[in-house]
Amino acid sequence: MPLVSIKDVHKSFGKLEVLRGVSLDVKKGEVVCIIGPSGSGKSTLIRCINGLNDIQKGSILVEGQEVNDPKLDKLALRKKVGIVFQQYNLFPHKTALENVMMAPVKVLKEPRREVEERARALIAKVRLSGKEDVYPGHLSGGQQQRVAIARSLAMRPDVMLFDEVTAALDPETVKEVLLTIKELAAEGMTCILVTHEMGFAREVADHVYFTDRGVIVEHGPPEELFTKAKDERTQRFLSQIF
Amino acid sequence: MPLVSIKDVHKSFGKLEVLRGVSLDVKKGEVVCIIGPSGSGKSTLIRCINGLNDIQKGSILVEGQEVNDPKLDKLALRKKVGIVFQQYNLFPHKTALENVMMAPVKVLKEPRREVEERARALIAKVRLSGKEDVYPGHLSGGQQQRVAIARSLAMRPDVMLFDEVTAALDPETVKEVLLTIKELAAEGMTCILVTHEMGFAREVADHVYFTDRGVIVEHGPPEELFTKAKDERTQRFLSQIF
Amino acid sequence: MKAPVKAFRIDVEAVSSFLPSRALRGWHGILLLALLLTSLAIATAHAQSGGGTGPQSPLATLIEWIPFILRGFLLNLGMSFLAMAIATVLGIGLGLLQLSRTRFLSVPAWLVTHLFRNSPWLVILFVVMLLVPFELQLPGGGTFVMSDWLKATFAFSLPVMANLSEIVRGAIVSIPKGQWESAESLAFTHGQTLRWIILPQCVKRAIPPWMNWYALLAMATPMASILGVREAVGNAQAAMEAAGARPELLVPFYLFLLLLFFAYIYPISIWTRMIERKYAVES
Amino acid sequence: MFELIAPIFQRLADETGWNFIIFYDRYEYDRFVTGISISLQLILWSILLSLVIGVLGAWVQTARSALLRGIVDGYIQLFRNTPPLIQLLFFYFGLGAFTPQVDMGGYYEPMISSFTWAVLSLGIFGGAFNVEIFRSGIEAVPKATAEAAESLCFSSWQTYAYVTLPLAFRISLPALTNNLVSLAKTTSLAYVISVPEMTYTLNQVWSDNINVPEMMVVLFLFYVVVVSLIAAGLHVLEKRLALPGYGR
Amino acid sequence: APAKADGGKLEEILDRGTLRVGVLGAFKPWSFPSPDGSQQGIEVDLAQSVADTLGVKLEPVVVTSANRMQFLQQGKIDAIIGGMYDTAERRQVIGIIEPAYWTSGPTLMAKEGAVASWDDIKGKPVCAKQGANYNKQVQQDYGPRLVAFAGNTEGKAALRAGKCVAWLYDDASIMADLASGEWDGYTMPVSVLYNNPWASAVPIEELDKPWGVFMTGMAYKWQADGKLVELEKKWEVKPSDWIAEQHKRLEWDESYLQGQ
Ligand SMILES: Nc1ncnc2c1ncn2[C@@H]1O[C@H](COP(=O)(O)OP(=O)(O)OP(=O)(O)O)[C@@H](O)[C@H]1O
Ligand SMILES: Nc1ncnc2c1ncn2[C@@H]1O[C@H](COP(=O)(O)OP(=O)(O)OP(=O)(O)O)[C@@H](O)[C@H]1O
Ligand SMILES: [Mg+2]
Ligand SMILES: [Mg+2]
Repeated sequence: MPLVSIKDVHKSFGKLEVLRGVSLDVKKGEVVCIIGPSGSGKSTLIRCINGLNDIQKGSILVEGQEVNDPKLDKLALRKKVGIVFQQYNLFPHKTALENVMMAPVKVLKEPRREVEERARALIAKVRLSGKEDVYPGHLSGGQQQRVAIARSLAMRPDVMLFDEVTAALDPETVKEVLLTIKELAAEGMTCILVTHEMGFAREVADHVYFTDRGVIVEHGPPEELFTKAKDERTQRFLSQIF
Repeated sequence: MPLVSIKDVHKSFGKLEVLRGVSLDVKKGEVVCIIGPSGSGKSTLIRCINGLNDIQKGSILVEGQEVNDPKLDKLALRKKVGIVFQQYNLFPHKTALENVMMAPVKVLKEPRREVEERARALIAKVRLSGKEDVYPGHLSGGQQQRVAIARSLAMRPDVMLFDEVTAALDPETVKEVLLTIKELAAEGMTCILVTHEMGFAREVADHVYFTDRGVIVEHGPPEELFTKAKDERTQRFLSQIF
Repeated sequence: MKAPVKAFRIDVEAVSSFLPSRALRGWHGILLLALLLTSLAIATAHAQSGGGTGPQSPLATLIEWIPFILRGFLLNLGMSFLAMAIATVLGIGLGLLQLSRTRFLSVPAWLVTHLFRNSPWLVILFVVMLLVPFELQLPGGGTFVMSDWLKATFAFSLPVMANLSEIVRGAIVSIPKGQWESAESLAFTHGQTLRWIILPQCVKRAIPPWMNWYALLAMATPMASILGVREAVGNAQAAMEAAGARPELLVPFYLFLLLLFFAYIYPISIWTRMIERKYAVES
Repeated sequence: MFELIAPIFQRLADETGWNFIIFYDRYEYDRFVTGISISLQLILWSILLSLVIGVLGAWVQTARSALLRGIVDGYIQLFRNTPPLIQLLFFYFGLGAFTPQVDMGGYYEPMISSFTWAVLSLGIFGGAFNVEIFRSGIEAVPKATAEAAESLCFSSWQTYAYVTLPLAFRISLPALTNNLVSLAKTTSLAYVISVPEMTYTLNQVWSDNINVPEMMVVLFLFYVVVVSLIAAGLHVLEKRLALPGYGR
Repeated sequence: APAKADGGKLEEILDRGTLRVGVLGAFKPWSFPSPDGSQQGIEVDLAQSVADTLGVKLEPVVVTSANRMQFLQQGKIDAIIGGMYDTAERRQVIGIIEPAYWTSGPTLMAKEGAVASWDDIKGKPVCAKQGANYNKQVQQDYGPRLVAFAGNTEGKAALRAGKCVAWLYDDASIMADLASGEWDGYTMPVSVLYNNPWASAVPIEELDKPWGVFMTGMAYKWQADGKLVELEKKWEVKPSDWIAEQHKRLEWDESYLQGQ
């Protein structure tokens, strides 16, 4: 059974149809990249997976549970699915460590001591040891983004969603963040990534999906898609990128 | 007698010496361009000529009158010397026509009817007929700059100062403004221009001055200066520009 | 002229390096004005005592009654503290209700906020003083006696509550939407997000206007004297009556009251401005 | 008008006990109308005075003389940081005793009536806020715009009057709206020096006729309407004066 | 708390050991503050005499004309001795004690020669006290421009400053002012209108119970044994004919004892 299973999802904002029948499966431990032109609905799709947006038609199953079931316990879903946005949105009134600890302590009511230990380990893992007590305002964009990743991981999700997490960063710090994600993927975390970094997608992805105007135009393993794209739109998009 | 005669002018802002002995003469009907690297004191020099900045040493004569004489009637001086800035600084709460009419009506107390006639003629001259009742906020940069020129001309100055009037404009609109100035020069208006548009300087100037670090390094007719600069600094500056 | 970019940078630095000297100037101001006022009070008192036929100079009368007036001022302070506490609690609640997604709650909250924001304090004071009963029947069976000063306190808290409600609403709305979203994606409930993420961030923004409203509130408390509450102004007037209602008492007594309030409010204003600047520089 | 509404309110009073006496008793009606008119005049003149003070004060604050600026600063701090109620009492009773009066045989027709004192006191109080509002408006006007006027031979006063102030005024309008609305509300304090404005008048009515709740409703309505009108008027002005092409 | 059904107010006061009497705050010389903040004056002395008679402590509670009746109804105070007119409406809500202890009515205080009769104030500014129950009557009968202030102090200050031609207020208070020596050059040029007694009061349900009867006795004694005459002297109030007359009328003629 795939960990995430998306079937014929339709989603509109008012009259604007943003997703027009998207289907996609992600197995445990797999890393999936979604690429496509701006406005093609990538962010919307990813936000639907953890229930930030609701859908009009189709189904999204996470570990076999329907996300859009009104009876679903959203809390349980969000514990399973972590998400990191382009805008890192750290809580500016809390230190890096507190940002990471907050959800497990306040939401899951886990014991403080235990959470702190885990949080420190996570901060070390994103290579930010020493920055525990620094406020987000004093961290660089890349550092903030890595804290945001650690913050999501602290909930011990089964799958991580990344929405153009490096788009707002300067080239310098992009690398650090990508490295962190790469290690995560290597450790076996299931990841769904929206990204414009084609080189990175090629390197880490098990499977790449190309979306345009609300549908998945083409998908396949990275070498195949990047070098032997069949669809003309995919080819045009890729040629512009490189 | 030269219309504007500058002799050994020194000017400091606090400890910063910006002009360190500048001398320069402008005859009636002459068009003079001042070029030089950023921070070399071009704007400061031009502002000294119409008394917006005072000087510490030297003399500036306009039609034989010492600008820095404390007894001098600044109003009389400024009637003779018009200035147009890089930031066009139109009055945003007045229409184009009102901008042009304001100073003659309010300051010179000239009859409204007469001023309006002249103002309309000036607006036509800067090729903005039809825009009389438009507010600056609805004009393009180049159009605004031309209104600013008309506004200065409405005071019937003997000499016009232009301080990088095209620097804030997009290439599109630069041309229109330069054209206006060219026509003005052709009609015999005495002009002192600070500009980075070397082609333009070459075309309209009777004489070009190159300033660097508060002194005039070199000057002469444009063909001479632009093609056969003697000073090494001038050469370097010109080579960078083209 | 300075280049615009440079000018901007210089300004920001100037503000931050300016703070201590600004504060100093503030204290100078207090000293100067306090001196000015006392000397004025003394001068008028003296000038008039020369020709007066009264048994006691106005100044001596004032000094005799100062403890009485100060005791009244304690009530002003007490009322202002209590009213601010009430206003803060109610104001936060009302501000949150204004943002409630159910119109049943948000519309009345909006109405209450705007009614009390747009009515004069004095009118609100009259309404509460004359229409609220002297005794409140508590649900437990007991009664709670609303003395005049308590009612006045409650009356003063209402306009402040309404304004704080707007401040709270504004502060919450100004928090970027991303904060809500990331909290939501971390499984925070709406209430938890408000409590742990949003409100703490609002506090900083809301502190300067909150202090500002406290100052306005403290300056409104003398209105209670109109309805017989014996605070500083009421006591000063009673003292003048007791001292024979001599007209030469008016200037020194009222000057003293002005000075009294100034000495209390001005430092608060200065402090507020300092905090405001500090936050402006930080963000 | 009175003839028209009197029977309705008379019936209302007879049948429900809702005693809006100001609408059916001639004497009270006249009091009420006078109250409205005095209140509106008080608001109007206080606002005008506060605006004049604001403009002049802000201009002085751009002056070179440190003494002048210090005086204006002292004025602002003094009036912003003391209760307007005490200011009113001080002006009326304190200073009122020293101002010239015309002997009318036994009493003096004061040159400055309690109404005038209220206007003066409230105008000066509101002016202290306006100075600061206009000053920050002036600071927000680009220096270069004023400089352009200077280079067109405007004197410093002309620059202030024709360029800086009109622009500063527009920038200040939102803050000004707040302050003027709050000043209009503060005029109810003139009650304490017996200016027969709305609060005072209705207070007399309800003590004479024991109809507190009804008069309170009228009082509330009056201020809500006045305040909304002022705010709406200023919003229209704001729209009308909005600099074309410079979106906020 | 409401009085206990059995013993009534009097017992309650004795149990409590303190007597709470409502007095006005700034009404010289009847009740006004001393610099230490405590109340003093004629009415405070009267209240003290009640407390002394009961052997309890006096606790004067400052009330205003607007709230004194509610205070009494709610039991916040046991009695009012606070410059309160005896009127028919008031008798419906509180227990007015007979006999009254003072009498007064509205009159004018003005500069000598400024006003000769009530008709002279027509159209002229007259200072008054906000909430005085005769304001409207005077206004309608004599047509002055009333300028009403929240406090006596301000009203009288306005008169002094020449802001009005006269001060409309209770004659008892005006006489006290004139007697104080602070108002040289001022007089009380007109007669008193609508003369009215000032009465003390107890809760209406107590009027015929021990507490009301006791207060009636006190009120009788103040007149009969000369307490009020004595207080007039102590507080330098111009002796009132009414009090002298009442004293003469109620003083028990003990001459019959002499023959025994
Ligand atoms: N909350 C919303 N309300 C209305 N329209 C929305 C909303 N969110 C997104 N859209 C619209 O839906 C479309 C798809 O948006 P989406 O953000 O999913 O695109 P994207 O593929 O992530 O693009 P990008 O690469 O620019 O982030 C866009 O046209 C966008 O304007
Ligand atoms: N008002 C001022 N106060 C202090 N320093 C100033 C002021 N105006 C100009 N300067 C300084 O004087 C120097 C010369 O400035 P000026 O504006 O005359 O140069 P410029 O030749 O016009 O340069 P650009 O081509 O960049 O306009 C610069 O270093 C500038 O920072
Ligand atoms: Mg996106
Ligand atoms: Mg320049």
